[in-house]
Formats: sequence, C-alpha cells, structure tokens
Amino acid sequence: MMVMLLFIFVLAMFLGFELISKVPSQLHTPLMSGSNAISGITIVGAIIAAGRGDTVFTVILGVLAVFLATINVVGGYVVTDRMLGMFRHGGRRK
Amino acid sequence: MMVMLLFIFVLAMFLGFELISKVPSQLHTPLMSGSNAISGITIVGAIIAAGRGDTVFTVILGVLAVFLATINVVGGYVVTDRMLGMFRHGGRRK
Amino acid sequence: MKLFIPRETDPDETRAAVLPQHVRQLKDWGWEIQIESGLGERVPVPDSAYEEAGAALISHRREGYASADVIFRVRVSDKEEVALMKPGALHISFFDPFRQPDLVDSFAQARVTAISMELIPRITVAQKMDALSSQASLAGYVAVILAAERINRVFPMMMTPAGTLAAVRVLVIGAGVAGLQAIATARRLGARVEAYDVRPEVEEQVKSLGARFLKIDLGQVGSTPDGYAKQLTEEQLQRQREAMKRFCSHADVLITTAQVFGRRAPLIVTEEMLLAMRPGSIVVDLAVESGGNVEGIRPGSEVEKNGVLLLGLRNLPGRVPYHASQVYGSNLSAMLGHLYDREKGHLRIDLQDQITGRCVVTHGGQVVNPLLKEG
Amino acid sequence: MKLFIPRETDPDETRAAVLPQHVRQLKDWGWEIQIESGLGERVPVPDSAYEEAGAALISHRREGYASADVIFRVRVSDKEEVALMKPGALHISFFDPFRQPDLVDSFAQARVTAISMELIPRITVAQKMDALSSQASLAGYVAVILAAERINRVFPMMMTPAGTLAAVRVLVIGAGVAGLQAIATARRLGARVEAYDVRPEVEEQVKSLGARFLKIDLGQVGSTPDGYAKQLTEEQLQRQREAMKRFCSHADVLITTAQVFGRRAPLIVTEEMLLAMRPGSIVVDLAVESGGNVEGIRPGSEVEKNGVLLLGLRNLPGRVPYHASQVYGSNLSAMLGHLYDREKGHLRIDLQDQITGRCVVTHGGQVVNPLLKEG
Amino acid sequence: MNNRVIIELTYITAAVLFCFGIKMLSSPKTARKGNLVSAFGMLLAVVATLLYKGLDLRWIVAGMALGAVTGVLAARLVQMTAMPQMVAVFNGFGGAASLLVAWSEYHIRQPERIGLMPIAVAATVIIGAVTFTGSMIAYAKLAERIPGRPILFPHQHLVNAVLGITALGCTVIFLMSPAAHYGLFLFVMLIALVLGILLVIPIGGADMPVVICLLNSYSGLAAAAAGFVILNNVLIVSGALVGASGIILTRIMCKAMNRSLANVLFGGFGAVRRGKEGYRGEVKSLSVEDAYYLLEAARSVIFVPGYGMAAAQAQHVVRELGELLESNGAEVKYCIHPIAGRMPGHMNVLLAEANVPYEQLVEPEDVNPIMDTVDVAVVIGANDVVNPAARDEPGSPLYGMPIIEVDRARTCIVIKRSLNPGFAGVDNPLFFKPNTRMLFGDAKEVVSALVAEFKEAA
Amino acid sequence: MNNRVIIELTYITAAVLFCFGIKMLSSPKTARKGNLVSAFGMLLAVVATLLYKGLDLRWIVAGMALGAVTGVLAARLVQMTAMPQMVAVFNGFGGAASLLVAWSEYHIRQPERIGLMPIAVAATVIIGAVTFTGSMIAYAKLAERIPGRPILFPHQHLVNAVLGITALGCTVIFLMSPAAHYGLFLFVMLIALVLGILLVIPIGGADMPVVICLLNSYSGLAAAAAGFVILNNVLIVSGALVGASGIILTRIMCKAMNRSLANVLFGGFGAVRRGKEGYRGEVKSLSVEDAYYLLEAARSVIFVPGYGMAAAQAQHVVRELGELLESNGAEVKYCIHPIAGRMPGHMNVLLAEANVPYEQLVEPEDVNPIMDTVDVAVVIGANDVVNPAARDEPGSPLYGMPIIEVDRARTCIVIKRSLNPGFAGVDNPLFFKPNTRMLFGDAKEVVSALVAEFKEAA
Ligand SMILES: NC(=O)c1ccc[n+]([C@@H]2O[C@H](COP(=O)([O-])OP(=O)(O)OC[C@H]3O[C@@H](n4cnc5c(N)ncnc54)[C@H](OP(=O)(O)O)[C@@H]3O)[C@@H](O)[C@H]2O)c1
Ligand SMILES: NC(=O)c1ccc[n+]([C@@H]2O[C@H](COP(=O)([O-])OP(=O)(O)OC[C@H]3O[C@@H](n4cnc5c(N)ncnc54)[C@H](OP(=O)(O)O)[C@@H]3O)[C@@H](O)[C@H]2O)c1
Ligand SMILES: NC(=O)c1ccc[n+]([C@@H]2O[C@H](COP(=O)([O-])OP(=O)(O)OC[C@H]3O[C@@H](n4cnc5c(N)ncnc54)[C@H](O)[C@@H]3O)[C@@H](O)[C@H]2O)c1
Ligand SMILES: NC(=O)c1ccc[n+]([C@@H]2O[C@H](COP(=O)([O-])OP(=O)(O)OC[C@H]3O[C@@H](n4cnc5c(N)ncnc54)[C@H](O)[C@@H]3O)[C@@H](O)[C@H]2O)c1
Repeated sequence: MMVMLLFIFVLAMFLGFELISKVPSQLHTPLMSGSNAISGITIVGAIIAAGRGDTVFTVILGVLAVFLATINVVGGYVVTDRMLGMFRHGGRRK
Repeated sequence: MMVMLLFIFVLAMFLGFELISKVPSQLHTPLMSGSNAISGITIVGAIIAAGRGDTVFTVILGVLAVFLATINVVGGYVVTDRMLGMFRHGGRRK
Repeated sequence: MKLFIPRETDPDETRAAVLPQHVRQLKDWGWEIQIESGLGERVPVPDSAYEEAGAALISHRREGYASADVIFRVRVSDKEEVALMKPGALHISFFDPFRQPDLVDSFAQARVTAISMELIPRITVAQKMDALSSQASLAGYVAVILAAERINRVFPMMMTPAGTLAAVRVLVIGAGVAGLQAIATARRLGARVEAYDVRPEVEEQVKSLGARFLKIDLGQVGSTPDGYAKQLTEEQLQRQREAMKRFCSHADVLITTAQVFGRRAPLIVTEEMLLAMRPGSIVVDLAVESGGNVEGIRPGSEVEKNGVLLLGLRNLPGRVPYHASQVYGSNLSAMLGHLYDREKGHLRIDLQDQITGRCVVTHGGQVVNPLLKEG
Repeated sequence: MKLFIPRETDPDETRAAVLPQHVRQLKDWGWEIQIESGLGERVPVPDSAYEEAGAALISHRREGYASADVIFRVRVSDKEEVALMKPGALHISFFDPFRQPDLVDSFAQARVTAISMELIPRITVAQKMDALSSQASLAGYVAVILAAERINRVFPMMMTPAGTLAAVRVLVIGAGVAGLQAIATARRLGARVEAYDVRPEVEEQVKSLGARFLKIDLGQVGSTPDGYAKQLTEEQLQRQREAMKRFCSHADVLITTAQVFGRRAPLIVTEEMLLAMRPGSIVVDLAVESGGNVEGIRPGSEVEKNGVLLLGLRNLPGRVPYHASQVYGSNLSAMLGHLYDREKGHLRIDLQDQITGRCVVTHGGQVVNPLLKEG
Repeated sequence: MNNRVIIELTYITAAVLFCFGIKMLSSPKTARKGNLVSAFGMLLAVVATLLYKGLDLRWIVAGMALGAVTGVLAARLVQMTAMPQMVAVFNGFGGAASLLVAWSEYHIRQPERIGLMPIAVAATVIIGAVTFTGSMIAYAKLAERIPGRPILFPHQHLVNAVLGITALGCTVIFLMSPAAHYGLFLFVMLIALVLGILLVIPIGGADMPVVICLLNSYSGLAAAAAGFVILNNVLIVSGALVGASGIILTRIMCKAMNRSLANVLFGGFGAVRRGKEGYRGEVKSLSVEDAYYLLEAARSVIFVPGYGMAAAQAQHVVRELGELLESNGAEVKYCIHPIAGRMPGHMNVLLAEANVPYEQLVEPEDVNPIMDTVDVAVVIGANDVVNPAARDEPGSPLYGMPIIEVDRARTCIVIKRSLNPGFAGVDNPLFFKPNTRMLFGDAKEVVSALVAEFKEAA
Repeated sequence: MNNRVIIELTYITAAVLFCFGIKMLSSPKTARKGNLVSAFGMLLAVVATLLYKGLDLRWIVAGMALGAVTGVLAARLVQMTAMPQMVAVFNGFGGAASLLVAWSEYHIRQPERIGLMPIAVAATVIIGAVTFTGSMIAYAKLAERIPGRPILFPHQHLVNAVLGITALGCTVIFLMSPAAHYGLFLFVMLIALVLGILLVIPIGGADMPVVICLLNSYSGLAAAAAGFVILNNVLIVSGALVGASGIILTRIMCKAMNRSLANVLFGGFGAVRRGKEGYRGEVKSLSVEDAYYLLEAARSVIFVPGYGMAAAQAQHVVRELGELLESNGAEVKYCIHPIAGRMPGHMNVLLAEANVPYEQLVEPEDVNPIMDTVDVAVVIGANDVVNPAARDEPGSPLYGMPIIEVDRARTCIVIKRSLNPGFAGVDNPLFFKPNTRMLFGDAKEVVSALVAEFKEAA
C-alpha cells in the first residue's frame, strides 16, 4: 500500500516537473498563486480529521485546519482570478 | 487497491501524453521501436506466470510468454540502438 | 515570313527594338530576319552579334521596308517610311496615336496594320507584352540613380566616427509601376522614402516596399477599369497641392510619375513648393513627356532653380539601353507570338481578341481602334 | 583664439573645410571664427548660414591669414599663402608632404605648424580625426553610384514578365575602407559582388557584407603595423594579374582602390584584361590620384576604350560635397579638440603624443615628422 | 525492508527510467542514450522480478536465454531496410506475451464472478490478440510475403462489424461467470486473432509504419491490462506510458503524411470521392502544426511568393523558414513568377533584402518540369500566378498565361487569408484540389508560427 | 460501486483537472481558464470528501463557511499591489492546515513504533511549520510590517545549523517510539516554527516573490506528506504536483532575476566578495536559457552591435530578437558606436538590410545618460566600442575614446566567442564586471537560439 502511494508520489512529481517549462514573467505570480491554491488540497485531510470527531481536541485541530485550508483554497483561487483578469484588459499583451 | 492502480494508470497515461510533443521525422521509427521494447515489460508478468509453476499448462504458457517477451525486449532495444547508430554517422544532421 | 528591324532615327533614342537573343528566338519560329546595320550601336551591341544570331544585315532601310511582313521599332516610323511599306504589313512600335492623327491616316492609307504598344491593355494575361510597364519600371530605377548621382550627399544613413550622415529623404509622387520601382531602388540605397498616390489601393503596395504612404484626403477618386487613375477635379488638385507643399519641403529628392491615361499629366509640384525645398535638392519628373508634374520643368534638360536641380530628362529607360532593349524586344516578340499561328505559319489579326482588339490602330486600310474612333 | 577658413582655390574642389554646424561647435569652445566669403558656394551652403552659426565673413583672405592662430583647409595652402601666415600659426589640411618638399620647407621657414591629415595614424582612438577614412568611405559609395549611372543596364536582378534581367557583376579590387563601402553600396543595389585584396584578414570583412571573396595564392604578403598593405614583389604582381584576368572578364563593373601607403599605387588591371571585358562595362579607378591601378586610365577624365568606359575621375568625395564637408569638418574639429586645452585656453603641440607626433609635419621652424626626416 | 518492498522500489526506479528514456528518445541529440536508459530500466525490472520468492527459475532462464539469443540475432542480422518489419514482429510477440500472461492467470485463478480481474483478462486477451496477428500481417506486407497493396473483399465493413459485435457479446457473457466459460474465452481469443488480420489486411504497405505504431500503442495497453490482471504496478505504468506516447506518435506520423488516422485505417474502403461541381469542391485547411509535420518530413520544398508576401512583409521570415528547412536536409528553391507582386521585380527586391541568395531563385520554366518530384510547394500570398485555370480552362480570363504548376506537386500548401481572388479577380481552382491544403492567415504570422514550430523542435 | 470507489474516482478526476489547470496556467492565453479548471477540480475533491460516511458535517461546514468568507473578502478587498503578500498569507495557512491534520492524526493514532505513518507525520509537521512562519515573515516584509531589508544578526549561520540539527535529532528520537514522545513532538514543531522565521528574515524584500514561490512548493510537499499520513491519494498527487512545479517555477524566477537560488536564500549572509586582481576577476558566463529569462523579464533593452555581428551575419536574427522583445513589451533600441565594424556605416548597412527602422538606431550620446535605467544591454560581437578602459584607465591605448557604457546597465550580456580582444588588441575589463554575463558562441547561433527560446514560450 505504502509502496503504491510512493509510486503515485513519484509519478506525480515527475508530471509536475514536466508540466511547466517556460512561463512568461507576467504569469509568474498568478501561476504561483494558482498552484498555491491547489496545495490547499490539504482541506480534504482537514475535513476528514474534523469530521471523524474522535476527540474534542482533534475536532478543534481539524476545524481549525478546515478553516485555514478553506482560506487558502478560496482566497487563492479568487486572487489568482483577479490577477489574471487584470491582464485581459490593461495587460501589455493584447 | 484497484482504485489505486487505476490512479497510477491515469497518471502514467497523462505523463505519456506529456512526454513527447515534437519528434523529427527521422526519429519516428526509432522512437516507435524503442517504446515497443518498453512494452515488452510484460516480461515481468511472464516471469511470474512461468515461475510460479502452478500447472504444467500455465508453465508452458508462461515460458512461451517469457520467450516471446524476451525477443520483444532484447530485439527491440538492439534494433533501436542499431537504427540510432546509423544516424550518428551517415545521418543528415551532423 | 519576313521581319525587318530598322535602326532608330531619333537622336535621343539609344534603345534597339530587339537584341540578338530575340533574333535567335524568332529564327526558331522559322522567320527570316533583317536588321539595319548599326541597330544596336548605342546599346552597345555590335552588328556581328546580330549576325551570329541569324539576322541578315542590310544597310538600306528602303529594301527592308519594301519586303517585310512585320516591322519592329521602338519609335513609330514617319510618313515617308510608311509609304515604303508593303500593303498588309504589320508595324509594331510605340505610337501615341492620339497626338499624331496624320500619321494614323498614313498607316491606314498604306493599308499597313499598326499596333501601338501603349494601347496594350493592362490585364494579367497581357503583361508579357506590356511595354509601358516594362519601360516605366526601368525609368523608375534610373530616376533614383540619376538623383543619387547628382545630389550633394549620400543616400543611406551612416553613423561614422566623424558624425552621423543623415539619410536622404525621397518623396515619390505617383506610385504606379515607375513610382514603385523608384521607391524600391531608393529604399535599397538606404533612403527614407515617402510616397503619395491618389489611388487608395496603392497604400498597401507602397508599404510592401517598406516606404511610408502619405495620405491626403481628396474625397472621391476613382480609377478606370484598366487600372489607370482618373483625372482629378481642379478643386481636388488644389487641395492636393496644399498638402504637398509641406511634404516637399522635407524632401531632398522628389520624384514625380503621376500620369493620367490619354491626357496631359497633372501639374502637382508648383513653383511655390520648389521654393520651399532646400538648395541642393533634386527633382526628377518622369511625366515630362506628357506635360510634366512639375512647374517650370523643361523637357530634355537639367535646370537649376534656387539651388534645386530640376531633371526633365526624356527617355529615362534609354539610359539603361541594354536592359531596356531586352525587355522591349521580349514585349515585341510576345506580341508577335500572340498574333502568329506557328502551326499554320501565318498572322491573324483578330479584332475581337481582348488584347489585339485594343492595341491595333489601323487595319485593312481603316482606323479600327475603338478609342480613336470615338474621339 | 582665432580660426580662419579660406575658400578652396582648386577649381576641382567642391568641398568646404567646415559646415555651419562645426562653426557652431567651435564657437561654443570660445573661438573666434572667420571665413572667407563663398566658402560653401559649391556645397552648396550660403554664406548667410555660416554667419548665422556665428562666423565672421571676410572677403580678403590676406587679413584672415595674417591674424589667424589656426587655419583649416581641405587642400594645403600654397607658398604665397604660407608667407602671409603669422609665425606660430597652425595649419591643418590634407598635405601629401612627400611629394611637396618645397612647400614643407616654406612652412618650416614661416614657422607655421603644419598638420597633414593624411598622416593621422590609423588607430582606434584617432578614428574621429581620420580624414582619409572618412573621405575614402564616401569615395567608395560615389564610385558605385557613378558606375550605376553610366552603365547600360540595371544593377539588381529582376524577374519580369519580359524576361529576367541579370544582376550586374561588380568586382572590387582592394577592400580597404573605400572598397568595403563600394561593396556595401553595390550589394544594396542588388549587384553580385566579388572582391579581392592582398590582405587575408579582409576576407571575413568582405563576407560580412555579403560579397564573395576571391582568393589568389601569392605566397607571403604582409601589412604594416598601421594596417596598410605592404608592396608586392614584381613576381607576385604578375601572378596576381594572371588570376585577375579571368575575374575581370566576368565583371560588368570593376572598381579598383588598391593603394600602398606612401608609394605609387600598384598597377593591377592591364590593357589585356580590359580587352577581355564586355563592351558597355565600366571601370572606376579610385587610386587614380596616386598613379592608378588601371593601365591607360587618364586622371580626371572619362575615356572609352573598346567599348569599356574608364572613369579616372579625381576627387570622388567632392561629388557628395555636403556630406564630405560634414565629415571632413568633424575630423578637423576633432583634431583641434585634441590639441586644444579648453580649460587653459591654449594649444599644445606635444610631439610625444601618439597622434600629434605622427601627423605634425613642421613645428617651430623645423621639419619634425619622423617619416620626412628619415627619407 | 523486505524483499517485496525492494522489488517495488526497483519497479518505481524502472518506471522513472522509462519516462526519461522516452523523453530522450524524442530528441536527436539524446536519442541513443535514451534507449540505453530505458534498456537499463528494463534490466532492473527483470532482475527485481527474479528476486520474487518461490519462483522456479529453470524454465524461465531457459526461455529468456533462447529469447535473448533469437532477439539479438534477429536484430543484428536483419538488413537496414527490413528494420520496420522486424519491429512489427517484435511488437506482435509482445502482444502475444501479454495474452499468454493473462491466459495463464485466468487458467489458474478461474474467477467465479465478474470483477476487475476478469475484465482485465478479457481486455488483455483481445488487445493482445489483435496486436499479435495485426503485427504479423504488417510484417508480411512489409516483407512482401503477401502483396503490399490494400487487399479488399466484398462487405469487408460488414464482416468486421459482425465479428466485433460477436466478440463483444461473447465477452459480456463470459464476464458474467468467467470460470464457467473457458470455451467462450478461447472463442473470443480466436475472433480477436481473426480481427487483427482483417483490420490490417486492407491497409496499403506504405501506411504500415503508422499501423505498426498504432499496434505498438495497443501492445502497451495490453501490457497495462496484463498489469491489472496480475496487479503489478510497473506493468501498468510502463504499459500506459507506451500506450499514450504511442498514440501521440501515431498522430505525429499521420500528420507528416498529411493523412488523418481514420483515412489511414479505413482508406482502403469505399471508392475515392470526387467532387464534380466545378471549384466548389472541398477546401481542406490545415493547422500550422500539421504544416510543420509536412514540411519537416519533406525532402524538397519550393516556395512560391506572391503579392501577399510583400503586403505582409513576410520576406524575412520566409527566408528564415527556408534556412531551417535546408538545415533539416531539404532542398529549397524560390520560384518567382515574372508577374508576381505589383511591379516587375517586386519579389526580387524583397528576397534580395532578406538575403536569399540569387542561386536559390528559379523561374517557372525550371520548376514546372520537375514539379512532380517536389514534396511540398508552399504558396505564400500568391494567387493568379498559380491559378491552374490559366492552363486548363480555355474560358478563363487568364487562359494561356504560363503559371507555376504547384497543383502538380505532391502536396501544395497555400498561405493566404481567405479564398478571395487575387489582382485579376479570377477564382482559383487550386484551392479545391485534392493535394492542396489551405493555411489561412496573414503570411507573416503564419510563416513565423511555422518557424517557431521548427525552432521548438530543434 | 460503493461510496468509497466513487470518492476515489472523483479524486482521480480532480487530480487530472489539477494537471490541466497547472499546464494552462503557464500560458497567457489559457491561464484564466486554467485557474477555473483547477478550482473545479478542488470543488470535486471537497464534495467527494464530504461523501465519506460517518463524517460529522456541522463543524466542518461552519469552518468552511467562515474560511470561505474570509478568503473571498481578503482576496477581493486587497489592493492590486498587495496581492503577493496575500498569496504569502494563504500559503502559510495551507502549511498550517497540513500541520494540524498531521497533528490530529498523530494525536488519535499514537503509533507505537517507527513506520511510514510517524515519519510522514514528522515530515508534515516540520515542513508545514516552516511554511507557516516563513510565509508570515514574507508577508510581514512585503507589507512592511517589518523592515524589508535583510535582517542580519551575528552567527546566524551557526544558530540555524544548531536548530536544524536539534530538530533532526529530536525527530529521530521521536520516531523510535512516537507515542511515548508527545512532548518531543511539540518541541520539534516549535523549533520548526522558529526555523521558518529565521530562514526568511535575512532575505531582502525584493527577493520575497522567489521565497514565497519556494514556500509554496513546500506547502505542496507538506500536503503530500499529509497524504501519506492519512493515506490519501489526492493529497499525495496534488501535493507532489505543486511541490514539483513550484520548484521549477522558483528556478525560472531566479533566472529572470539573474540570481541563483542559493544566492537568493543565503545572499544576506557574508560580505560581498570583491576581486582586486585587475581584470583577472571572475568571468560569469550564462546559458542561452538563462539569458532568455533575463530578456523576457526586461522592460528596456539596448543592443550594441559590433564587428562580430557582421562577421556572423547575424543582423537578421538580431532584428527578429528585437521584434520579439518589443512584442513582449520591452522598449528596444540599437545603439551604434560610430567606429563599430570595419568601415564607416558598417552597422547601418547591415541593420538597414535587416529592416531595422532608422528610428530605433541611437548614438552613444543618447544612451549613455540613461544607461542606468536600462534593464539589459546586449553586446553582440562588439568589443573595443564598449571597453570601459577607454573611460577609466588613463594608461589604456583606447583612453579618451567615447564608448557605449554598457557596464552601467543593470545587466550586460556580452555575446562573443571567447575573451579575445577586438581590433585594437586591448583587453576588456567589461567581461569581468559583476553585472556582466558572457554568452559565448557565434553571434548568429546564439541569437538564433534566443529567438527560439522566445518562440517556444509563445
Ligand atoms: N508584376 C507586376 O508588374 C504587376 C503589376 C500590376 C499588377 N500585377 C498583377 O498582380 C498579380 C500578381 O499575382 P500574385 O499571385 O503575386 O498576387 P495576387 O494574384 O494578387 O494574389 C495575392 C494574394 O495574396 C493574398 N494576400 C494579400 N495580403 C496577404 C497577407 N497579408 N497575408 C497573406 N496573404 C495575403 C491575397 O489573398 P487573401 O486576400 O485571401 O489573403 C491574394 O489573393 C497578377 O494578376 C498580375 O497581373 C502585376
Ligand atoms: N568603423 C571603421 O571604419 C573601422 C575601420 C577599421 C577598423 N576599425 C576598428 O574596429 C573596431 C570596431 O569595434 P567593434 O567593437 O565593432 O569590433 P571589435 O572590437 O573588433 O570586436 C569584435 C568582436 O566580435 C567578436 N566576434 C568576431 N566574430 C564573431 C562571431 N562570428 N560571433 C560572435 N562574435 C564574434 C570578436 O570576439 P571573439 O573572437 O571572442 O568572438 C571580437 O572581439 C575598432 O577598434 C575600430 O577602430 C573600425
Ligand atoms: N494587370 C497588369 O498586368 C498591370 C500591368 C501594369 C500596370 N497595372 C496597373 O496599372 C496601374 C497604373 O500603372 P502606371 O504606372 O503605368 O500608371 P501611370 O503611369 O498612368 O500613372 C502613374 C501613377 O500616377 C498616379 N497618379 C495619377 N494622378 C495623380 C495625382 N494627381 N497625384 C498623385 N498620383 C497620381 C496614378 O495613380 C499612377 O499610380 C498600376 O499601378 C497597376 O496597378 C496592371
Ligand atoms: N583602426 C582604425 O581606426 C582604422 C581606420 C581606417 C582604416 N584602418 C585599417 O587600415 C586599412 C587600410 O585602409 P585603406 O582603405 O585606407 O587602405 P588603402 O587605401 O591604403 O588601400 C586600399 C586597399 O587596397 C589593398 N591593396 C594594396 N595593394 C593591393 C594589391 N596589389 N591588390 C589588391 N589589393 C591591394 C589594401 O590591402 C587595402 O585594403 C583598413 O582596411 C583598416 O583595416 C584602420
């Protein structure tokens, strides 16, 4: 099981390296911000941790995690979209 | 388990699509032949099938599979190497 | 069939109607070719070269005229010469029949078929016989070379240890065939080139040669179906001159090529504009033979006015006589090829043909050209 | 300090030693500037333009000479003029002191410091005063324009409906400053250009302009530390002529620029080679003033030989007098700037200086130039 | 760490090496090394597998030794020209091996109910079988054991469809209770073997490389499917990699032949359609990328510039494209029609400015006689000068004018912004010819994009 | 299919959407859509997770609602210029969330012995903690809550090393019997939090974007590690994707700043070295790719052509590069030194041939005064005309000659084949200046390669 997860991890890393190769400088920040939003995927773990309700303490940790991860996810996507929306108009590429 | 295998399968497919994008025409055949050799990875399955020795029939099937897969693997790599060796010298790119 | 090519009699004419390469080509068609001795003297191509190509040399043009089925010339023959030709003969040359009604009549009376190279329609299939284009293109080139030779500076920009030499500014008015070639040549030499034309579609063509197109709003201007420009109204001309004044004052070299088919060339550059130009500037007028675009220019001469040199030289293609003869000869051969049926070995003047019908002036003792019949 | 610029007396000279822009610059340094009326007449630049720039106009050169600390000229002053100058004055011009020992003596006797623009060393820091280069570069351009104006064909290849016009083939012999500029100009006009030079490092430079370099194996040829070519042995010259014959016969335009510093120009193109050329070809010899590279060429004239036009015109830069004066004036100003200490407001002739030491001919009543003292 | 973990980690390493190998194989500089990298990965995978406890190695080693010797000999002795068919054979063996692996697993495990394993078995067997016989036919065609031309028989379509549906139906029944239907299993295998033959036999010999490439992708999928059967990661990953990259490669190869995959596979069927409504035939436009593949594979290219090149000021990029094609090994000429452009010598001025050597400029008379041997003619903003109506249609206003007969080139790419006529205002049947491809857009932009494609691939 | 399988399949879909999202985000045309695609993937993943049986949704929904509102408000209300620090905050929260997830898992499971789970817990906590505090410091610096300049204190290096080793040691002890060492666990977490602060605080504000990008990569790794803790595929895949692509992006950003990552991270430490042995200082050469990143990010570029451009006949590609830079938004000029080349006007002829408009040609007098504002000066085969010795060294044979003072540009890229001197035979101290980068090679080849980089990225 663990080995398989490792397999998945390695493949995903490889894919991550392949996916982006050349990025125009004005996209550096949006790309960073967009992939930062993806790293908020930890929200999945947070939901599970919070939802299982094993102990009060873990629920607190979990809900806090959900809260923080949600900010990361939602804020990350919205801010990225805002940045990209700017380019559309005032940007230096038509 | 199966789901995880599927996950691996999907990631690998994705990676396969990403890996090659533009191939000069003189490399078409070598690339085909080289990746054909990789598809001989089924030799791993063949070895297992042949080695477990469950029934005579499956051993026969397995050994036949090992034989065929080995031809695929060994022949594939050697023939690819030969093709690529040709380019080095007489090839139209220096 | 017999072809005769007399030498040109006009003292200004340096071109020959054909070069040895054309003689060779027509020989292949089975024609008999006579040339008057000295035909290529000013090109220069020696008589011997024509002989080698298969032409027979004669020293009296009289014989040639008398026996020839076809006569090639650069400039049209005069009345006396026409009288020598045999009836049914074909004479191909530049003609300008509108200004020479008498000569047209002589051709008709002598029952000589006259083709005017100026009247060949400017359509795609007729391009290979389009002598106006081929000569205009050379004239455009020569105009720039002349200006470069006469002007007191170098054309290209040069950044040198002793300071930057500014590029010469060339203004081309009228970007037809000659104008475009002038633009191209000036650009090659590194000048800053601007151009102006009344026809709006020319803008793209000018830009395709890397020059700037000047726009003047004149309201509605059309072009005839043949691609020639229509004449402007006096008011439009006036507006054009106003705008032009400013452009001219910046130019070191001004080349004008504006013509309107069948009429006097429009007067575009006035004395006043010339005065605004810097001393040492050059003006070349390619329309000088049809009246000139520049006020005060004298056909056939170079005059200086307030330090500006006005070049009104005639026959600019004649300054590159070798190439001019080469393309003109090819135009003539192409015209003959169009009329001549190589299978049957005879000439066919089909007045219904879209090319022949437009450029034949007289045929069978009649003035047959629709343009001449109208006017 | 006072600067005087007389007008040129040589009837062939169209250039002026300075243009108004230089007057303006020197005024900024605090100099007082006098010019002889008519200085820019043939450029043409009117006297008024100089006056506007701040020069004082005088009509008698005598006064000018008498009071000037510095005199700028294109061509060197003659003995009578030298006699008018005040001792200690500085005279900057082209000079050619090797051929005029008497004049050198006059300068020495008059205690006038004479600087010869020809003797400025060809090192990187001296480039802005290098008048030989700046004029040679213009000459190279003019040579091509002259050829284009005179030849009977157009330079660029054109594929036209009336056949393909072959590009003119230009052969440039001697690819120094003038030769390179000739190559560049001919290439711009679309010619096929080939070039030849004895110095092997020139090959790369020729190719950098898109022309073909012709190689002739001559064995060992060197160049002086200044970058000038060494003289060839008679045997080498002979071998060169042999190979050259073939190249010349293909050329429509032949431009020669080969010079050897301080000696007669090498004779490269013989009568025999000229005979091999096609009628209508053009030969331009830029070395004509130092003896000519072409046999039978006559300095200052255009002669036709077997249909080949030999241009031996002198003073080619003088045919673009405006730009020629501009760069020459800048060279003079740069030279003066090198000698003049703006802080202290006086001239300093430092014979140890790597530039000054090489180009000063006479100073303090003595002939000080090392080259002249040797020979 | 236990044996199992070591094996799995080695598998991961092998998979990574395969990734690198394929990547490196697609660039000329690293291709040979890439093949070695991937071979090393394979070695690791095999060695790791041999570490499995409880394997009886005797037979395995025998089979491997025999296979290795056969493989090396075949690969070494085959003639250069026969390599493609060799690859087909190898590929077929790979498919067969996967089939056998799945069969043997099925034979032992005899699953009672539907599940992923029996599904995987069925998939492996069908794909493996088609790969095997298909590859063998491809081999036979290339080796000319059977005729290379498309072999057609009546109702081919129908027969294939019936066979396919039968196979599918039987598979479904089989999957209901796999263990109970050994016979059906064998029947499906048989049908798949026959299908492999029938699918490849109507395809022409010239298209075989594409078919082999596709079958190669299949054999990868078969291996992946076999991976699902025996629950083995490395099979799944490697098989999927090959399956995916094989499909991409197939697409690339089709483009280089200016064909669609469907056209390759089913081209043998049906009569060739021929429009008869004048020029209003079919206009086939292509993408810049497709044009790149065409040009990349071309050995001789002729550019035909016209007024559009001038208007777009595309001369510099055109010359650049020409240079790239030359360094790619193609012979490149620029054919200049005397009336191209809007003034005599228009094209000359521009091409001279862009430094195209005079030697590369040719006239229509030089090119027309050898036009049939030209791989690709690229018309850049020209129109009237390449209008075949001037040659073929006595009624046309252009009739009689000599043209550049690009319609006779193997392929003709026409770069212009629309189907609008040129200066003469005459419609151009060239745009509707079967071997013409329209590449719509501004000449400069389009040619720049082509240049970019070339540079990217370098 | 059971609930579990549906969830997992949805996770697969989400992972695929993330892949597409990241890919699309890296191209201007598709970036915005890419962000939406990835957001949709996230939605799927969240919804799927909520389907898990037995989850108590009340608290979760509350936390999510609150988080969503906060996130939207923060993202909407923040000023354009403050976006980067906002991203830093979000990123820190992500790291903290991963930390909390691992902590809670550890709290419940209390593993007795070493194993993958406790290892993953330790990794998550350490990476998550560093990400959290590091991001907060980055935020504070950018928002100027604390000074943006590098904050240095004595023995910084040593302190960090001691802390790092302590954390490592404690982690090892902790891993021996994790359940028994709750205190140690908290201690390690604390150290990691402190380390995050110490690592970022000495880095200058201008370098913060790179740091945030790196921390973003870390938070991806933290998520992946958390995935190992709770054995969840989608966390592992997404986290690994972000971890890997974040590192690539960090590298790209460093290159665009002409810095190495090490230089960014540790640049604050140590004194700036300064060579004093004449020109024999350090020559820094750079690759074509690095030069691309520099040029891509430049807003003003000056080309200085010299004889080498002529010799290589590189004028056409130079103009092309100029055009590409312009369409990339940079202001481009060509500064021509009067003596460049081997004849007066040599550069003019060539650039005119290549169609560089006269308007873009400038003289040294125009450029030198504004040289400090030029982002990149590209010297193409020039040498003597850019030799600062002519300005600085009275002993030099070139002394007194005006030069183009490219050494004063922000960055100067010199393209030539070697360090050999030019026509004047004088060595050039420019090549050893700190802001000079040598790009060795034939001018035409190098500039073509740069052009290719630009086209590839388009
Ligand atoms: N050579 C001469 O001396 C001369 C003089 C005058 C007239 N002509 C006439 O001009 C014609 C010359 O033939 P040709 O084939 O060169 O030109 P053409 O027949 O006029 O065709 C040019 C084509 O270029 C396309 N085009 C225009 N701008 C473009 C752009 N920016 N990008 C891409 N394509 C563009 C146009 O199609 P889209 O609009 O679809 O893009 C047009 O169909 C002949 O008919 C000739 O008679 C020649
Ligand atoms: N303008 C004139 O009229 C004139 C006339 C004669 C002499 N000069 C002299 O020429 C010099 C001009 O200065 P400059 O800066 O233009 O040239 P430069 O100082 O001569 O330097 C040219 C540089 O280009 C490099 N180079 C040569 N071929 C190359 C290639 N294929 N690709 C890349 N680089 C190449 C060489 O370095 P690598 O070998 O390392 O590549 C060389 O250092 C001055 O010293 C001037 O005095 C000028
Ligand atoms: N299809 C063909 O084969 C073919 C061949 C040759 C020419 N043509 C067409 O015919 C056109 C005219 O050819 P041309 O050069 O012999 O024309 P032209 O010599 O009659 O006139 C020269 C130019 O002057 C311009 N002009 C006229 N009045 C003007 C004014 N007041 N101010 C400014 N410009 C003025 C005209 O527009 C024309 O461009 C060409 O441009 C071309 O389009 C077509
Ligand atoms: N560093 C500087 O600042 C600077 C400035 C100007 C010139 N220079 C150098 O000085 C060189 C010479 O300049 P120039 O043009 O005044 O030289 P030049 O006028 O003395 O001679 C012209 C050319 O003729 C060539 N030549 C001589 N004999 C020949 C023969 N028998 N056959 C063929 N060619 C022959 C010479 O090699 C030279 O290239 C230049 O090429 C340049 O390298 C340097």
